[in-house]
Amino acid sequence: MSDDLYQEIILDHYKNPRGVHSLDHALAESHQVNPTCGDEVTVWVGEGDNGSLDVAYVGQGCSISQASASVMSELVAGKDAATVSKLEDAFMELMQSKGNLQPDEDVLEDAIAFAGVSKYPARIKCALISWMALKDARIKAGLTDHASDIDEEN
Amino acid sequence: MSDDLYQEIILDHYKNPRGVHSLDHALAESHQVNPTCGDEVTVWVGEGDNGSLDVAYVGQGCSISQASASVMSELVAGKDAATVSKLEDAFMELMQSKGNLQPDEDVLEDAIAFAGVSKYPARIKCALISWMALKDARIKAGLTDHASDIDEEN
Amino acid sequence: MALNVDEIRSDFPILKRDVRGVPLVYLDSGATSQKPSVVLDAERAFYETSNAAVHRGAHALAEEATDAYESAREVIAGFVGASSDEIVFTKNATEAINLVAYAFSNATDKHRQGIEVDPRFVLRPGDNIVVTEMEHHANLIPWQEVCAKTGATLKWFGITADGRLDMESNPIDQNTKIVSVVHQSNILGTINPIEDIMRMAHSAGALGFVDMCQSVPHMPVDVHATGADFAAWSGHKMLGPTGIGLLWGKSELLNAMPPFLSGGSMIEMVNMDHSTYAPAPQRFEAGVPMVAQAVALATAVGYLEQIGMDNVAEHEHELTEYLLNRLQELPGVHIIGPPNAIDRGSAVSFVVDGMHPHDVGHIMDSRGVAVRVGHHCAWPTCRRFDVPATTRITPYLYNSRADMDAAVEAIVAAQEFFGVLPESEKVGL
Amino acid sequence: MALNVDEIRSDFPILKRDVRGVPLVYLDSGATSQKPSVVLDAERAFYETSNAAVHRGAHALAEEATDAYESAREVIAGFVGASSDEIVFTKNATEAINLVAYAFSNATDKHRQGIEVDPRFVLRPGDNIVVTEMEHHANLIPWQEVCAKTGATLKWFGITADGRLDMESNPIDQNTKIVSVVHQSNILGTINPIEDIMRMAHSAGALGFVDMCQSVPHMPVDVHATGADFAAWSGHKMLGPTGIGLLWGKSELLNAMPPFLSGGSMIEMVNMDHSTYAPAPQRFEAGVPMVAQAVALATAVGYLEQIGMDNVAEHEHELTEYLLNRLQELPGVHIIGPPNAIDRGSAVSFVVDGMHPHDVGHIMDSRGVAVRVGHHCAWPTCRRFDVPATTRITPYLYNSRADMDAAVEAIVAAQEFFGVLPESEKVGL
Ligand SMILES: Cc1ncc(COP(=O)(O)O)c(C=O)c1O
Ligand SMILES: Cc1ncc(COP(=O)(O)O)c(C=O)c1O
Repeated sequence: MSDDLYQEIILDHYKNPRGVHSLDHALAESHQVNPTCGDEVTVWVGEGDNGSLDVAYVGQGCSISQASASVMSELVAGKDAATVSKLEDAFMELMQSKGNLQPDEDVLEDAIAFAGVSKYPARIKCALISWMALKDARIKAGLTDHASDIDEEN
Repeated sequence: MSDDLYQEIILDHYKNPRGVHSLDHALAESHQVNPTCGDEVTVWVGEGDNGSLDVAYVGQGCSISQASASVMSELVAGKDAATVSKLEDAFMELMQSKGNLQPDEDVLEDAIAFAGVSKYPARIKCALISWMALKDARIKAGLTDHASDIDEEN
Repeated sequence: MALNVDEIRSDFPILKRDVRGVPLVYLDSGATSQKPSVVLDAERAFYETSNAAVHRGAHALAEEATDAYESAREVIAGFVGASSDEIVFTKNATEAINLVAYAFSNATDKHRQGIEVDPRFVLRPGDNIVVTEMEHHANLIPWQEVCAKTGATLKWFGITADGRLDMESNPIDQNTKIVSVVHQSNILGTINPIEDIMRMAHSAGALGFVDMCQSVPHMPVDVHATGADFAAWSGHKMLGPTGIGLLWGKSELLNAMPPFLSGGSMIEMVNMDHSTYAPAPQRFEAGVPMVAQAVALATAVGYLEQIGMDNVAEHEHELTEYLLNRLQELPGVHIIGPPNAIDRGSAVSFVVDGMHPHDVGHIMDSRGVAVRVGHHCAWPTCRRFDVPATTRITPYLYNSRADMDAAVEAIVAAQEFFGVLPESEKVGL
Repeated sequence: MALNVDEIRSDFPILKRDVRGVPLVYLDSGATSQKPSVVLDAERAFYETSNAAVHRGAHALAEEATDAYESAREVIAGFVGASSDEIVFTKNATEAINLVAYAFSNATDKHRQGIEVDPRFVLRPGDNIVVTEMEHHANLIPWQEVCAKTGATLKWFGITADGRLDMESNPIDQNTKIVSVVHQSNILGTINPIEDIMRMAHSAGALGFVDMCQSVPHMPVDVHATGADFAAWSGHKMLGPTGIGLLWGKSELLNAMPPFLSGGSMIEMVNMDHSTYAPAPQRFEAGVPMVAQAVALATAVGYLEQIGMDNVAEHEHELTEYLLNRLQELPGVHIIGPPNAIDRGSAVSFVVDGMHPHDVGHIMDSRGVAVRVGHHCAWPTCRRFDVPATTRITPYLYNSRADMDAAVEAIVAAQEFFGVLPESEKVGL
């Protein structure tokens, strides 16, 4: 039952979320809302060591939205803007795949658990909301990568 | 073809309309428009001899509307308010009959030619417009009959 | 009289289908109802025999279409005790509410430009509009917008802990111009004392509006008896097609209002620089209307009348009582709204400890049970109860006790799956 | 490619019926078109398999319904070269035009209350709005109303004696805020040089709106290529159901406009005293929309695309040319509108000496020929040509030359019946 949606990884991140806090040295934040269900997430980004990103979030909402925020924060923390931008694209592509994509575990790690979400149009936004907040905050903070981000900013 | 609608009497009144003029001693006038087709009629009423009504009209529109105005003006001229009020009711009843009423020629005279109009919902308004103007002008002029008009004025 | 649910169900083709590999248990009629075959037949028959533009043509089809459309108006008016010139067809209830809200902002604008309008619709800073904290967004945002445009103030009745209107919080005063209240809350299920509220509105010299979206489909309603001046509801929630809603208004008021949508069929005389308007209801029906939808809705009304609205209400009352009892037996499940079936309709919202309403709904759906999750377009009501959202069950005449049982079992299954069922309850359900 | 009219006709059940005891010849498609069976099938199938409230539910049916609704938007957008976020579903074209007209009055109101709005929509006395003398009331009265509410002035292009826009009378100036013009006149048949007019609007810094009610159903249209900022048309005139219309608008502009109808589904965040709005097109689709109608309209679009809009236009052009020639051979018959088929659609209005248009239409109807009589919601255009009304023939893809002949014969019969046929012509037709 709903096994394709609620992977163990998702339930685990939902019950034991990582990265939930705010960021003292944040350069920008982004607050996103899913108006159909009221899910909310705020993501902060700052600069870490060697051009890497620091990421934190708080949120409330369904297991998918909260687990996704947790997985996202774990996955992108410490990576540079170019890598994060590629991860964002890879996750977006997975969400739009309608269940027809075999995600690359080497790239997306725990985030591959969300593959099943792409079969449920009403839940895709839940999984994406933290990623949208991340991208928005990153762009506001100027933590962008010319090659991968420039197109989408216009 | 369309014999039930276009009676000889109607075509005759359409081509040779009676009562088309304005009234010097009018007490009131009423201008009515049929917004769906643009037919217009203005009816004037005044007081004639012995409490009778003087009626005149000008108008433009289809054969039904113009013939009806002509028949109306001929029928009511010289009659008193009580009689006119009854004629108005009788004509209205005929128009609402959907073709199921045998009109009384002794009462309605030439106006019985409009019996067929009641089968064509879109044309009923054409036949009624001058009668509505008559009633409206009559009420404005105070040429009413207590017993037959009072209910409808409230 | 008890409804024969099996027989009723057989009239609704969609109820025979499977979803996610299991039979559908449709419990989202508060969002929109399903349609019996007779309604679909009527809509199709209209297109296949009499389709034409209404009120505009003189040919045979146009006459038939006009007759079908106006007869539908009569049937629908009769259903709520109104006369047909009090009924305006709109695309949904939302448009109907906006229509009256815009009467205020349009009259205010015209008044400001020196055009004569009925003073009851003119708003000035200091004036207020009263709603409640349990309004659907459709009966909240249009009034917020009117206030934003005119400088009037929005005020509202609060809600008690058990989901009733807090009559102590009554904000109606001499500056109130209109009071607009939901008849039955779509999220809490509460049936409000609208007769009292309409009386209070009128005593203060204000007009009264009732959002009947969740009452007209579910119980006998006589609009005049409520004491309201206006009411709105939608066709799609009462077995009718999508794309049609209703405004009822007292004739005298409708005719005192400036037009809303303007264009063809709502006019009397048109010049390039000035036009005059037809009387209501035509004044408010600009353009080619939803003719086939009106015809189909009249058939839906006939279907409901044949079953009897008293019987529909009684049936739903029984289901609601049964469902409330079963839910209250479930550990970790909390009803948001009145906990008993007194002055209460069949919309039942709840939350489950340790689970988000979205997840509850999703797992119910995986068992074929279609319920709605979210704020149900009543976000301020969710805030009032400090929940992000609820899961909502809304049965209708085609639902049975077995459907209520299926819902309850699905909730327990969701709790089990998420591991939030209190230890003591894991066995024996 | 010539259309196979016989085959097409067999798709339209209503065209098989008799009226007044004779076979129907339907020539009133300018008012509303008839519907092929595939469209009716699609509407019914939606209700029987996937009906649910869209954008609001997470259960299987709600997902299917949302998918059907949004896919329909994509198909319809594609039909006119637009992208789906530029397409707003309304109940008819009239609502679509009002939606944009209200953007002006609402923005003006909010601006007056100190709320930030896009200055392109704020009107001040001295500003003007430009239309033409050949507008349908739907594209005239909403702008009259905006002027009445804001103090702006309405100006218009006149019409030449042969039914063309009088470009000399161009009233566009630096104070013009929007120019709204009909693409093809529904009464005269004239196709206007909208690309030129949109350019003139933009040079003056004004926005441009095109009423495409009579163009999109009849010819290939690429909305972007017209240079317009907005366009409106209706579904019921292009083989679709009643109760659905379309607004196309450039995304940037739609998102700069304040909302029109407000309520559920058009919001982002809602509090009792303040709400924020979703981006377009959702911002303009408050309440449960016409889902089944959108699905059916997408099927109608598919049907038209399969036949090919080029072919539809060519077919209508041929019929129009033939009809204009035949009518011009009739003594006592005068065409109101361009007398030849150049830059002209298939709407053909005429008057008959000695007869009122209403009587002409009535006698045509008694022979089964359904045409429209009246001012066709273009009363000022009638005044311009000093006629109280016209009789109008509007063929579509399912009409043949035989239908044109039937119309012509019916006109002659009407003349004979009223005894207005000039002596010399009484024999031999
Ligand atoms: C040119 C034109 N504009 C606007 C309209 C109004 O369309 P609707 O009645 O579908 O709103 C029509 C059709 O009646 C039309 O022909
Ligand atoms: C109480 C209430 N008011 C208003 C509405 C809006 O109705 P519609 O979406 O048909 O416009 C609804 C339904 O969604 C409702 O339940």
